[in-house]
Amino acid sequence: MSGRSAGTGGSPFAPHTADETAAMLDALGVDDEAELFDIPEAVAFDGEFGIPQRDERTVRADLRDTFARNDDLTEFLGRGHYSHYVPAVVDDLSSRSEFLTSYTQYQPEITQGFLQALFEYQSILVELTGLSIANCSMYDAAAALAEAALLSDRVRSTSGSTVLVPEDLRDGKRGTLDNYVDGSDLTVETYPYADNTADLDALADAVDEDTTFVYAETPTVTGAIEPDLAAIGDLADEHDALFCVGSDPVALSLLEEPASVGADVVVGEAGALGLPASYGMGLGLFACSEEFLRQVPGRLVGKSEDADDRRAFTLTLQTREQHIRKERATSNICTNQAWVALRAAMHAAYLGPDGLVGLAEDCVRDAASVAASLDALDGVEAPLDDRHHFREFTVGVDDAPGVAAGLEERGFAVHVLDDETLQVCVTDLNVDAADDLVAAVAEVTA
Amino acid sequence: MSGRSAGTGGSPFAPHTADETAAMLDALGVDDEAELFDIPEAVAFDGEFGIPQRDERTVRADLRDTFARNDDLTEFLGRGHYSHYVPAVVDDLSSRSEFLTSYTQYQPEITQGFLQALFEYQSILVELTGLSIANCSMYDAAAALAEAALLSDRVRSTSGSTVLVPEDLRDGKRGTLDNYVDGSDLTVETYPYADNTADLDALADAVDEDTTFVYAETPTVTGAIEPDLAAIGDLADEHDALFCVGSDPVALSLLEEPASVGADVVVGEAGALGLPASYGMGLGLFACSEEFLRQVPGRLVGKSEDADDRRAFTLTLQTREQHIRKERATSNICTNQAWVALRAAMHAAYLGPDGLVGLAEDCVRDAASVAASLDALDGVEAPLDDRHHFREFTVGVDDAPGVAAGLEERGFAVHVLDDETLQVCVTDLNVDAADDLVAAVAEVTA
Amino acid sequence: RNEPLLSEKDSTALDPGEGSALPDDLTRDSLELPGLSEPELARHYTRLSQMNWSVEAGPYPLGSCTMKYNPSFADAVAADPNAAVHPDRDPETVQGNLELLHGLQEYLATIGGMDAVTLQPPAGAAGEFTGIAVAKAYHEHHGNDKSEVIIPASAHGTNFATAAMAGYDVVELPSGEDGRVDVEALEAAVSEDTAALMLTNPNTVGLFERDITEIADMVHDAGGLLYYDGANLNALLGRARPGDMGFDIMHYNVHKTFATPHGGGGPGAGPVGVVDELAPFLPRPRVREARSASNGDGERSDPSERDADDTATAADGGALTGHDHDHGHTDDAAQDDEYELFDPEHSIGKVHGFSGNWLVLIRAYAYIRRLGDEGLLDASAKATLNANYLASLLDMEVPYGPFHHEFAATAGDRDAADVAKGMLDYGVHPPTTKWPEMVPEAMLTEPTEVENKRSLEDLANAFNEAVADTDEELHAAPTKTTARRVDQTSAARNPRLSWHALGEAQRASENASGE
Amino acid sequence: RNEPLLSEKDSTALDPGEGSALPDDLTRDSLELPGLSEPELARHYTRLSQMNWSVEAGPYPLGSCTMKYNPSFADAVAADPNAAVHPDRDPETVQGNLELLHGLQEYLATIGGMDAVTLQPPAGAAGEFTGIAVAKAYHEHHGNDKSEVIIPASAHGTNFATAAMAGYDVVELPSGEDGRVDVEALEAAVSEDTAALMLTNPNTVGLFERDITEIADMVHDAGGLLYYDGANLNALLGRARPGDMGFDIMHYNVHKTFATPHGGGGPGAGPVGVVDELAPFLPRPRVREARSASNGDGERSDPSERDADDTATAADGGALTGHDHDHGHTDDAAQDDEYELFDPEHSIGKVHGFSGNWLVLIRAYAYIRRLGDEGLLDASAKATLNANYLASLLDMEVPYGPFHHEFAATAGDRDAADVAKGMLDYGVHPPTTKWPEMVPEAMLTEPTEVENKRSLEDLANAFNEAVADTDEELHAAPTKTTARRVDQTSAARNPRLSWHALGEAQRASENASGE
Repeated sequence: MSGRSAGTGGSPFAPHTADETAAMLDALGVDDEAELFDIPEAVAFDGEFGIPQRDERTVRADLRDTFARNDDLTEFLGRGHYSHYVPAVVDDLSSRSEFLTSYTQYQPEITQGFLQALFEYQSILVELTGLSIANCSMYDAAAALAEAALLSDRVRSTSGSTVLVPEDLRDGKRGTLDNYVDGSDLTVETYPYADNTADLDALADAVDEDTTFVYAETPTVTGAIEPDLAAIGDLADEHDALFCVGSDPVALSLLEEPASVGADVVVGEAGALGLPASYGMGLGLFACSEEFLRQVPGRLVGKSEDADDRRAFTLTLQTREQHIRKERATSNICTNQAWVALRAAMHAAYLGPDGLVGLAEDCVRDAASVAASLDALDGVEAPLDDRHHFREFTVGVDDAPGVAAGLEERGFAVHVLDDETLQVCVTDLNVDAADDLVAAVAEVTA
Repeated sequence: MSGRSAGTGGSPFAPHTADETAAMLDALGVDDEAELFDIPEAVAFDGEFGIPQRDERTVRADLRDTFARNDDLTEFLGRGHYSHYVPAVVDDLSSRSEFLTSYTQYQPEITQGFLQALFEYQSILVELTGLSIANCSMYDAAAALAEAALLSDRVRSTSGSTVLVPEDLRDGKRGTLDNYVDGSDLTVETYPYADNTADLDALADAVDEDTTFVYAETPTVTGAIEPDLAAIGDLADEHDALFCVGSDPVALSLLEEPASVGADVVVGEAGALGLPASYGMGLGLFACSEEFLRQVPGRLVGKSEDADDRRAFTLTLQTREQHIRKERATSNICTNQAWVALRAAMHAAYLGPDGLVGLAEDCVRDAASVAASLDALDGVEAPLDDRHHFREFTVGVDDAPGVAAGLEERGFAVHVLDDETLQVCVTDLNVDAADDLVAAVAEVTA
Repeated sequence: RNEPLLSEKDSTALDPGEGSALPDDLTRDSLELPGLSEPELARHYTRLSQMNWSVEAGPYPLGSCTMKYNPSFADAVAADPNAAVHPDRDPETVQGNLELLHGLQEYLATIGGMDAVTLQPPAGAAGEFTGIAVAKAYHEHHGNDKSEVIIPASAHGTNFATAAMAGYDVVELPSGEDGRVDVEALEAAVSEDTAALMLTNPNTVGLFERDITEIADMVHDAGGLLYYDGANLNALLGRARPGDMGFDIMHYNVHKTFATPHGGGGPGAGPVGVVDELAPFLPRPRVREARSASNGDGERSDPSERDADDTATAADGGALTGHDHDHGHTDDAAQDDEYELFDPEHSIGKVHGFSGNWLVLIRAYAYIRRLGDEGLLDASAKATLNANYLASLLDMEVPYGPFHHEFAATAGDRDAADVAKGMLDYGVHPPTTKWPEMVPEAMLTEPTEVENKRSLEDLANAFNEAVADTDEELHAAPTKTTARRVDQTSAARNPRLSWHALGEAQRASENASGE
Repeated sequence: RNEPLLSEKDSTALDPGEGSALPDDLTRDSLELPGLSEPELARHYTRLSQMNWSVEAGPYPLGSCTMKYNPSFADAVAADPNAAVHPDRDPETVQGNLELLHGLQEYLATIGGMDAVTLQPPAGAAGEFTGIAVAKAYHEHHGNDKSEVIIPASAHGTNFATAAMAGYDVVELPSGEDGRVDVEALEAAVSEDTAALMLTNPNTVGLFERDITEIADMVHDAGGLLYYDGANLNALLGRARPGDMGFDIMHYNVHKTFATPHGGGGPGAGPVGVVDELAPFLPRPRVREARSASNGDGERSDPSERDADDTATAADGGALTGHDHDHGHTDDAAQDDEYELFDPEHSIGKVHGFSGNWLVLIRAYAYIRRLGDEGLLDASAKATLNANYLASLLDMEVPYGPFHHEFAATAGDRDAADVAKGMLDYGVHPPTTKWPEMVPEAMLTEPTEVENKRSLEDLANAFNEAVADTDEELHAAPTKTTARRVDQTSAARNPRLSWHALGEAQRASENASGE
């Protein structure tokens, strides 16, 4: 097909007509584009990838078929990746090409919109955490935790090098943390859980002068709300270790403000807002107290003024970043999750404080109610601890893999933790099916 | 829920906080909004509609369930409502709120974007029809035909009042035409088809001094390409009747230009571009020759200049329209199908002339090829005429309703015209399933 | 900077007949059109969009146009691929569509106080035409010889054009001094020739027609019908119903009342509701619960079967009085209710080639389900509150009241159209100007319920600043818009309606200067 | 007009603990946040969007950033509700996801000439980190004592930061006079301590490293690995593959090469490809065809089972030479192929909490399928043609060549950053400025393949006009943008990083002046 329009052959996204290409080649004095390449013959590729060109209709149809291979299960899954209903307006607004197809805001004069949106995102996290600084995002909760540990390495006031994390830390977080600290002097150690939250006595034994960083989550990976976060903070503080709290913005809207229990850093999964189930894609929340300002990893948007003395926003403190400071940067991060942060801020603003707290309250009440219904079944115990829960909780059964398989047949997905333990996560998106889940569990365990 | 955010109670789209409402009521000196209403008690409504408020998640889930009640059939349906693949970029761009949520362009200074897009739409239709004027849209092909007939009433040079249309005109068009002309002096009469196109001899007999308007379609409702459109034009011309051709922009890109065969008006379904299957929603194409400029129904966008002498567009010749001319207007139309016209123009520009002609050519070749495959089956004849076809054609079988029912069971939808006739429409969207259709027909008719 | 025309970005000419499977005499010889690559297309329309006002840009207080916010979720619902079906599908295979259409018929009937609704008219004006055609068919069916439709002078232009299109003579009714229907003038106008009176209520300056019962009796007594123009229904949601006021026919403007997007001029939808007596005349087909479902006999009714519901009460052609049509409305269709299409007995036939603007109807249905009783009632509350609050902030006279969702301020000794241009520079869309004519230099203003207090204050500021500008300033306005004042006279005097009409030389030079 | 902050539009304070099901000591006492209605939200973000440049606004020629057009259909594909699944789903129930991931692993391996690919790294820099961590694990596994990573001075900052983060000392390599790697300097830098050399090719001024084979040998001979930074892969698509040049590890920037949207700073994806010898060290899990499918025995392999494909060739820790990894690539998965997750034998573990940025990976896969061989080859052709054509139009010196998809012009005696600000007033986005430092006042320019001839000419005009402006004019620029020159110094000196930091008084006054 000639002309600029989408046809076959060549890139459909290169707009050149044959005439234009010819004129450009002519201006450059070459016969074809290949002449412009300076690739030694020895390393030139003369094979083929064997990938046929397809029109967009075919690609869409093919991928629709591909995704249709996924079984249609109602998911009661959480453990760090949460789905709340995301209003359609968030999809619409965030999909505007001005947001979706823009680059990092290196020219603030023509990117005020995104800069302001990120400034607002930071502000929402400042309010939720009680800390005075939040960056514009890390990749996910795992990266945020790992970067927080590295921060403690840069700012530590102790001579120690131990990072203390819960033994029940989700594997993806622990694995990422291990990799991130591998190049530093830090070593990762764990403290035990009791009743699905920190074993305070054991933690007290574990924290010592070698400890530079103590990490606690609330809710924990099994949804238990840490009953005495302040006590953990105190332990860290007594040993001059940084206290880092892991949470998410929905939980933070209801649970005690981390700053008020002594948190120096808050990390977590901010994709609980704005992001639907997306196979683990996340949004790393990272907030810390002002004293670490020049050691923060990632991007920061600050308020400034333009030449007309009007309010304007800009990326700031870039001397922390790799493109300026290279090997002395506070992180190697460049592209982060800006667009997901935009969506999270939109979702938060849509809900407002009432909506956020209401959603959080539902996470408490619905989890309790579904746990009670399961607990009422013969041979089922839920939850398996004495904690308050947020969204999710553990469930004891005789044959957890067998029950999960039975549930799968009936259209439900739950977590299997071990041979006798399941985990169930309840949100606004699956709560309407909770009765059906309970009935299915009853059937499978009968 | 308090605040502005979306909660329950009240309109979720009225942003007032309770405080703001109170302040506004206070400023007006009333206690509540009800006091502002001046509705006599006798006609006040104090009942309830009984419609519960639902959150958007629930509405979406409910309607997903509702639409899931539709059977998933591969449609080989046409007869005036055609589906071609609409590229995703058309959805994205046309959904931009600046287009979708704007009003008619009564303030051209802040609506240049839509005005230019409509000017471009008009221009594309001018090129496709060969006529010099195209309006910004009518509701659909039926309304466009009916308005064309009324145009003939306003501009006719004969003393007659007969509108001549094919006997095989699709019911929706004929019914709409009948209603539109009911308030005029016009009467609708038909001329017969032979071999699924105009019976020229019979038409010659039918056209007389009473004829003010002759309408011919190509392709016809059964997909046959009218073999001698010029002869019909000549017949109309000989009796000073307006010659109106019905078609669509895909067909027009390949078939002879209506202007070149004497068409005074072209109408049709422009939603063949830009609009997916939408249960009959359409886009009325309306083009005519310059002499009828001041009698055109609907909106026209013209080029002008602004105060800085720069090119600018504006709605023009509004004195034809109802909001100025009231009962002497050229039509009562106000809101038309502007956004659909925008989409059609986008689709046309995406395809370009090559793409359009290629698509049209496929409509000819695919129809012929599928017809041949069907014709090769025992007890099946296709097409039932000697014409060239565009997209669709008739199919003769022993028991058409029975065959259609058998196809429905196998996941296909076709038209049933009468006890022995089916109609099948092939486009880029279903052509990949055509072999399966043929196999299913073979099975059902075996 | 102007955005070049598509034709200035690319123009490719070819011979479509070349290599065609069709014989030469069936194909055209040439086609010259632009074809853009996707990146170019994206930029073209993104830039055009940036030169366009919208509800999401700011206030859009066009009186009588009800430019509400269009919720995103309704767009998402309408995009459901399962809803994208062909109109000729066997009704048994599109029960989802029929369930929705039936539900919307019921909602609209209940909200309007009507007995039966058609969803086929593709816009408000098409709804008017349908309604008047139904009235005409009714009169003809009953042998009533009617030739006139009475319309208040302040009515929408579509009313006049519709009546004329249906073949009626228009009798224009002057407004009373209070801005409402002058009952004495109406008495003089009503006669045996009166087929219908077309009214909107609240009227186009926002006033409720207090004498509506008397008006209805007067028209009915003369054997005429009362037609309600739904343009201002947003003001009455949940508070009064046209059916209860004596109206026999009404259309609904779904974009005005049920927040479907206006799309820069459509697609709209103009469903029409009627009282029982008129139901047999509605366009075909309509949707009803399948007789098999209610009869339990497992047999579907033949579509041509007489529909008792819709015809039983159409007993005679006499005066229509004493409507009582409070529905026992059931909100939720049972999942297994079945629906069928049927043709009303004396149907006027078709007013659209198929079933109207489906994608618009979906959104209206979704909106009504979202709001429910509470939301609908609050919409009229806040629409009226907003109009009154805004008016209270204006340094302009509002001659008529008490008004509801809209009001007509007068620009006094200023030209209303000029004031509107001045307002453009304050970052708002101006109101409807110079209409209705009963208010000199009218600025007909309808903020709708979607503006908040601050936004109304900003809007009031724009009014007050603009109306205080000098004539010179107003003539020079706008200066901050994409285009400055556009010359409408030259556009009409020398119509250039396609890029073909611009001429090569002109195109080239303008393109150069435009960049 | 500034758009007010969310917090200036609404601020609602409440006590979340009130009425909570949780005991008081677990809940916070106060929360103060904005809550906007949907219409307000829509306007807020619509207006913010209007203050933002994007690929659909115009040229975005940021050198080394490859801001291509992002096709709409890929967004539509990623929005498929069936793809919206939780990462902890039983792999047998998400075969669609696994099929896509497997297919993308294969595509990327083929395009890069690599043997195995992980899709887990959530951005390019994370890919670098993953790649260097894999190299480190490889060296440690083989008892190689390595402490240094060599990086050209002109490399991306992420290379340096990544090497440091992995615990390596950075050895910076000065550029040769011709702008390429100075082979003698490299020879001096390479030692037994060399863990890896990180290179991009074409380099950051668009030059192909002609001595790449010699360079690779040199590093391999010292027992080091060759790391390829995929930032400039768009220039080589279909023409040369890092694997064929001797690279052992590479990352792919999917937004740069495969047109996934950058989103104003992410989400990205940084898949990493490696040669066979390094495959056992890749992050866990990866995707492979299920052993049951290939073995035909109906049994799924245990994920912990040794993966012969990925470990068999990792025979020793010696020099890596003579790669030969042209795949017999099969493009289409059979519909019933089954896939499973597995953990590479010596996996470094995790670099993301789950499986990376899924919604981004979908788009990359869709893009590659759309373009195919032909499209990919044409992308590099037109990207290089565009860069060369644009450079030919500039009144500026381009010190190094022949360049491919990007070039570094010098602003000469002008400040490159000021010239960039001047360009803003011509309605284009400026190039990357003042980098790489080997070019004085560098303007690193990469138009990509999506600009057409006219757009390049407009862009050249903006360059030429801006560079010809006086210093005074440039200092005053920009004047036509949403914000004029933004004071970066004051932002950094007095950091105000949230609305809490603005102070009530300041907020109020600025809001007032902002409107």
